[in-house]
Amino acid sequence: MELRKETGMLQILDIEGNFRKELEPDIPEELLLRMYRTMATVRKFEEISMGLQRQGRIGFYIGAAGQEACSVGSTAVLGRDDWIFPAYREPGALLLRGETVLQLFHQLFGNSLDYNKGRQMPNHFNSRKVNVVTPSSPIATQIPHAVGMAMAARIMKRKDVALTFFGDGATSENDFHSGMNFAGVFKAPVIFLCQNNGYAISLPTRRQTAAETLVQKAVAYGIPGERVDGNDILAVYSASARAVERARSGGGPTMIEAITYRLGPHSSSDDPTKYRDKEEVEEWKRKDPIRRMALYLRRKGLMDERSEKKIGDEIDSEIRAAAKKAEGTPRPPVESIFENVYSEMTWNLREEMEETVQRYGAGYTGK
Amino acid sequence: MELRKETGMLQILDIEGNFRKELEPDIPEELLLRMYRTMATVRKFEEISMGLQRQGRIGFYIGAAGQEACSVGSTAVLGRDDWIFPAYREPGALLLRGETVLQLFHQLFGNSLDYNKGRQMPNHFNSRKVNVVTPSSPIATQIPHAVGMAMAARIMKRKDVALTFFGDGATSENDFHSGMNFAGVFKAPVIFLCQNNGYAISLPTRRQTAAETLVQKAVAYGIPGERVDGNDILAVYSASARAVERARSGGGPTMIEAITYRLGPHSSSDDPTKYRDKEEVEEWKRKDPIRRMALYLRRKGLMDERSEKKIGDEIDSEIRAAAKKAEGTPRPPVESIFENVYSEMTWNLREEMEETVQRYGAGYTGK
Amino acid sequence: MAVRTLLQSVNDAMRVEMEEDERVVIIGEDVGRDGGVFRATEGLIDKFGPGRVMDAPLNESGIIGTATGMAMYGLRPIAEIQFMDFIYPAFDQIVSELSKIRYRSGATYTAPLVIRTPYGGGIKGGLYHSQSSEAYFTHTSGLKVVTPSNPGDAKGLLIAAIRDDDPVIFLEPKRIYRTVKGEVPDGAYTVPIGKASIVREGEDVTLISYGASVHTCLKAADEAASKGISAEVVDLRTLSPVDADTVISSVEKTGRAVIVNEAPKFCSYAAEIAAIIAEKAVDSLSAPVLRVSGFDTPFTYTWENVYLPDAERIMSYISRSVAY
Amino acid sequence: MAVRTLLQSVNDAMRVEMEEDERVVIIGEDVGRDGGVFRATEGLIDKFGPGRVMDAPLNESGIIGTATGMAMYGLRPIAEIQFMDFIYPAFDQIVSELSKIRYRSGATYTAPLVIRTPYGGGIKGGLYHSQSSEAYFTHTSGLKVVTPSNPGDAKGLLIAAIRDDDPVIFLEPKRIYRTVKGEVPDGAYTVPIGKASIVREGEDVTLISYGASVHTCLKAADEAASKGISAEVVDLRTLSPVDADTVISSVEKTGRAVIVNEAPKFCSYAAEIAAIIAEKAVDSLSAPVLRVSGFDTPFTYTWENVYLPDAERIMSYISRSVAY
Ligand SMILES: Cc1ncc(C[n+]2csc(CCOP(=O)(O)OP(=O)(O)O)c2C)c(N)n1
Ligand SMILES: Cc1ncc(C[n+]2csc(CCOP(=O)(O)OP(=O)(O)O)c2C)c(N)n1
Ligand SMILES: [Mg+2]
Ligand SMILES: [Mg+2]
Repeated sequence: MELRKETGMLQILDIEGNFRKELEPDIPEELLLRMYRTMATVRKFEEISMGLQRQGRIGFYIGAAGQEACSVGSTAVLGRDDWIFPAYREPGALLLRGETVLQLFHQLFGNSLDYNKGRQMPNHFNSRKVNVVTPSSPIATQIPHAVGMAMAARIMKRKDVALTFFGDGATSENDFHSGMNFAGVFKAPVIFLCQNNGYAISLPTRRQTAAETLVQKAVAYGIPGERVDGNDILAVYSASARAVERARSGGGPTMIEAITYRLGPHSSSDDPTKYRDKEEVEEWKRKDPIRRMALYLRRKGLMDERSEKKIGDEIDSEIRAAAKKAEGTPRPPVESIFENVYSEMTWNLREEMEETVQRYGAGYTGK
Repeated sequence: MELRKETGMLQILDIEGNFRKELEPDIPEELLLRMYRTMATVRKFEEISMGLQRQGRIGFYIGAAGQEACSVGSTAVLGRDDWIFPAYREPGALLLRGETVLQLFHQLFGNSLDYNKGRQMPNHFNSRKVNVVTPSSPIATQIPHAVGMAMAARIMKRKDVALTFFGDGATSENDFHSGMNFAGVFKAPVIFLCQNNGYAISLPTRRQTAAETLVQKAVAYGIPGERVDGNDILAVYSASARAVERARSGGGPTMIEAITYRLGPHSSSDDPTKYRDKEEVEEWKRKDPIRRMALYLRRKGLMDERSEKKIGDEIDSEIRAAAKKAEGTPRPPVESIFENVYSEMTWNLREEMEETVQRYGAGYTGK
Repeated sequence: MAVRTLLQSVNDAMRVEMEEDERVVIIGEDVGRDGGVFRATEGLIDKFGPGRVMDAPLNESGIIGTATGMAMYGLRPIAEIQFMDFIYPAFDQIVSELSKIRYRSGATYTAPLVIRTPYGGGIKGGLYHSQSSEAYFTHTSGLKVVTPSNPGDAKGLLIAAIRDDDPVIFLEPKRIYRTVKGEVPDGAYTVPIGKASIVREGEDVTLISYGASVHTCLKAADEAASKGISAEVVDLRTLSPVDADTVISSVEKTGRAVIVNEAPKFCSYAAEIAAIIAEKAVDSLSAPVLRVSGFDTPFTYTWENVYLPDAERIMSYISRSVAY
Repeated sequence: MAVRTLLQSVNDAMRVEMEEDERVVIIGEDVGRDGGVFRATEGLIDKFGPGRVMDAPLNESGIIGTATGMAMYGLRPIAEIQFMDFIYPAFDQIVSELSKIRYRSGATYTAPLVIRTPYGGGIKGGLYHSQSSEAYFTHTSGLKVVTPSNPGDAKGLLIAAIRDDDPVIFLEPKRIYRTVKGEVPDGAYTVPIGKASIVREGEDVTLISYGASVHTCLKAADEAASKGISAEVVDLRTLSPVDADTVISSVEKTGRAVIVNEAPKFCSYAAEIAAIIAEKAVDSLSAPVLRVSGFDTPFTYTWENVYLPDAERIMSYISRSVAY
């Protein structure tokens, strides 16, 4: 293994939309357009959801604005049978794989059509339909799951690989350490995609760790790593493609550090002015991954002003219609509180359910 | 920070007793002799204790044979006010600092003079007298304690540093990860001394991690590291001296990987023939750190055959006398079970104590 | 004296103690410039600097482990865990280390650390921002566990915890952080650890509770009163060591016990209170010992109002008890 | 049929299930070539290879976390934690993840993982090789907790656990690993999870216990018999979900309950049993519900024989109960 001081980062597409032809990944046009549409959908979905949150119509929101290229660019290289273990800033991963905006709204509203049955806070998107595995709120816990699933695939002699997302803060958690180490030891076909957005809530990355880069943490586990401009979807795509190829061919895990930035607050409960200044945000707005992708598509002749506008309009109306529909969908019946704790309901849960039904009525879904 | 592939290791004293003059640390003669005597005491203490264990006179033993240079060589560079956070293979650290063999035996027998009051298994040596902090059985948990104590010393503007010992297996644990990271971030004056003895019970180090060396794990935390021959007391001493100097002068933490080997079983419960072969053990016997130290002292004219024999005899009779005395010391009274759970005994503990005293009698120490 | 919220009282307690005792330091995630996600440490970094108010990397066992080392050295650290739901990565450091250092070393080392953490439901926090897992800690010998229900107790108990020579888990009922206000004395004072308080006297039934649920019990007691039932309400304040005498005396007086808490019922802290009553006051009982708890499910988002015991549910248990 | 120790039964159960179902795999520290520190996995790596019997790095949360991922994929992993005292580094993975995956995903994902771990005192293991911390897990919704007291149950319950669609914590009473022997059927069979067993019938008092303590209860029941007291002994076998009916029926019959376990008394699993009795069988009680438990201290080395409930201590509680 070569240990190099890896402080540079791969950039293919710059902020003006120029790109390095010799490094340009070969992405089918249809996919490129879907990637763009997905990123734009994520951005709009957030804008509308944050509005719903401020109006008290949903309880909470945790956004991805500014980071869309990370989840979309890496998900794009996966096959349908591969697995994704998200944190909470990856609605793009679900959408690119064909999950609907409506389904995401069902989750935000925690209604009866939410896969989670209204049990989790907003932005904990899971979809068995598209192989996106159930996320939780504790940071980094999904990392060993991804490793274990990848190990299992190898044990069962299948070719699936796993991709897991986490933040800069997550690299400090115990589960990052165990997950990376097990992956190294068992050569698990897994891709660790760290979205280094510069902060863990208020803590800047330079106080999260004394390591100069996060990718150098891979050295501790004998795992190869790559550092990319996370706002450059071509760089994310090409690094991810290399990692997936390595994993699928038996070469084991890879860590990717994607340098990015969240343009909004940590969540709808956060006030970022307490810990970072305007100039920093403005600087990063100029690096916006969606704008860069749009410039790229224009240069490639795949989009023009009119089609860009058309896509925007379609997205907008799709999202507004979905929000309305989800909001109008009833809650899960009150009995659902007691289901899915176990494969079969235990006597004490049955007792509690009966008492609840007695009070609220069978099938109660709210006033 | 420089990331280098650090697969070599520092050796000053070779297995024939030759040493590299230019690297030879300047250790006072009196200290050198004490270091030798301590190492020899540890070895003999183990031989006798393992015998006691086989005769059922103590319950368990976990030895340090082959690794004596690690704890003795590093402890030797510390000042009296510095702190040591041991695992379980460092009786040498206590002895070099002036703790008595008798006190160690009190611990093995769990009698009334044991500092731990008979609450821990053998080899959990703690001594407030010589600033050796209370160890526990769970692996690696002492690492963040050492870091926290070092942080506290800085907060209180004192000059103490902390030295913590752990094994190769411990580097996989969560607490290694958090301890190293906090130390890096807070520039804590702490020395991480990893005794890589090639195994964690039965698991060889190469299956503990895919990292080629353990010291390269320091890269993940922005911490400098050094790799030394752990059976060469001069190498351990000189690397430790550099690390302590760095810590004391505000330069923050250092990790040292000391390559060593345990000549005996993992513990008195272990059968190492299940997982390693004779030749390997024989090879390491030739690298014995005590014999090397003896050769060095002879070359330096500090010891000859007669004085070596004399030291051995003194140690032997001291240990046998101490074992006898400790074995004859009564157990802690039965009330001690209920003490020290809290600073003051709570009502429920008092209730339990009273019932126990009623059954066994006040001050009961066994039949 | 000033009117303060529970949250402000917590902040004030730390400020007062940090002024009085330079050994008191704070460590936790976002406790510095950000002032904590609930703003419990607001302003403290400005006053005491980053040397005493330390923003930690995102690792709870690192926070507790290093704070334990500081406490062994002689500091009086206060560690903040951002939500109780996130305390589990530190569980080994708490259960194997912090709680056992005094015992295992024969008291040659001690670790007087306070762990503050917001707990409980009621803020639409769903599965992972609502838990009440006090039972894991009350079952752990060597820890004290404390939880206030009002601003005055919050300040006095937190100061007592900081001064205590044992490790204390200080649970803050976040649902009432800002909604419960009260006159709180300025400066330092303590409320003793290990003493319950009878917050409402009554004759017919004893409601035993702690934290935010105390207020729900008071509401239920009002309702009971309107039905001619006189309910006594015990606020335990300290969960371990529990003030069993106050519980027993009250139950001996009323003959009826209803225990109220938010945690899942099975093996929760309420079970211990029931067991103590079944052991020490069984002859006084005129009715079964009842528990009104969270359900034996993880916490839920959409239905949190049904999950949490409310006055109506408590009232139905009071009725069952009294009618028995 | 063959006479087997409890330990051999555990080994046999895994062997049988691994032969029948290729999805069954093992992961843990030293489970491979070494055969486990207690030899529970002896011989399995030779038969099934290192692909199915995996030696893990020294990290319990990694073991549970990766095994959870394997279970979600469709395997039936068995994770070994070397001693229950070392399960706490994995606590977050167990409590936040494993136990909640089915619930939080609306059952779109499930994690049928078995965690095997030796627990309890009696081997001179001192503070950190003797603990009985089942209460932390029985309080956790979504987990099943099982513990056998004899070789026949050990095999049948372990096979049932492996086949169960929920995560199961399988606690092995290491004190009786080799001392309790019995006829054990060859091949696969199950003992149902959730059913207690009455291991001795009696009329005057019910002893409720599990694991190694069942044998101490049987000894105490012998002693009681010699004094003319007829004690019924209930072996719970499954701690969660508990077979409350069997407990209640027995206590309704005898009117007296003594609960026996090794864990520290305060908030232990015994409290839940007492609470269930106080709630559902209070009218049948002729005496207080008593608990004979470990002390509210950490485990101790020198005095472990005093710490552990023995037949004499249990007998004194039986006498208290009967004399009441
Ligand atoms: C175990 C745990 N501790 C604390 C939190 C509270 N928390 C939520 S998000 C967050 C910061 C995460 O930072 P990072 O990993 O960089 O991800 P980002 O939010 O920047 O995408 C924290 C501390 C949590 N969810 N889980
Ligand atoms: C948390 C935890 N898990 C498992 C164990 C059991 N155990 C005791 S020593 C040991 C191996 C330790 O290996 P290493 O760190 O290399 O130290 P060594 O024994 O080789 O000195 C294990 C697994 C433990 N004590 N603590
Ligand atoms: Mg971040
Ligand atoms: Mg080792």
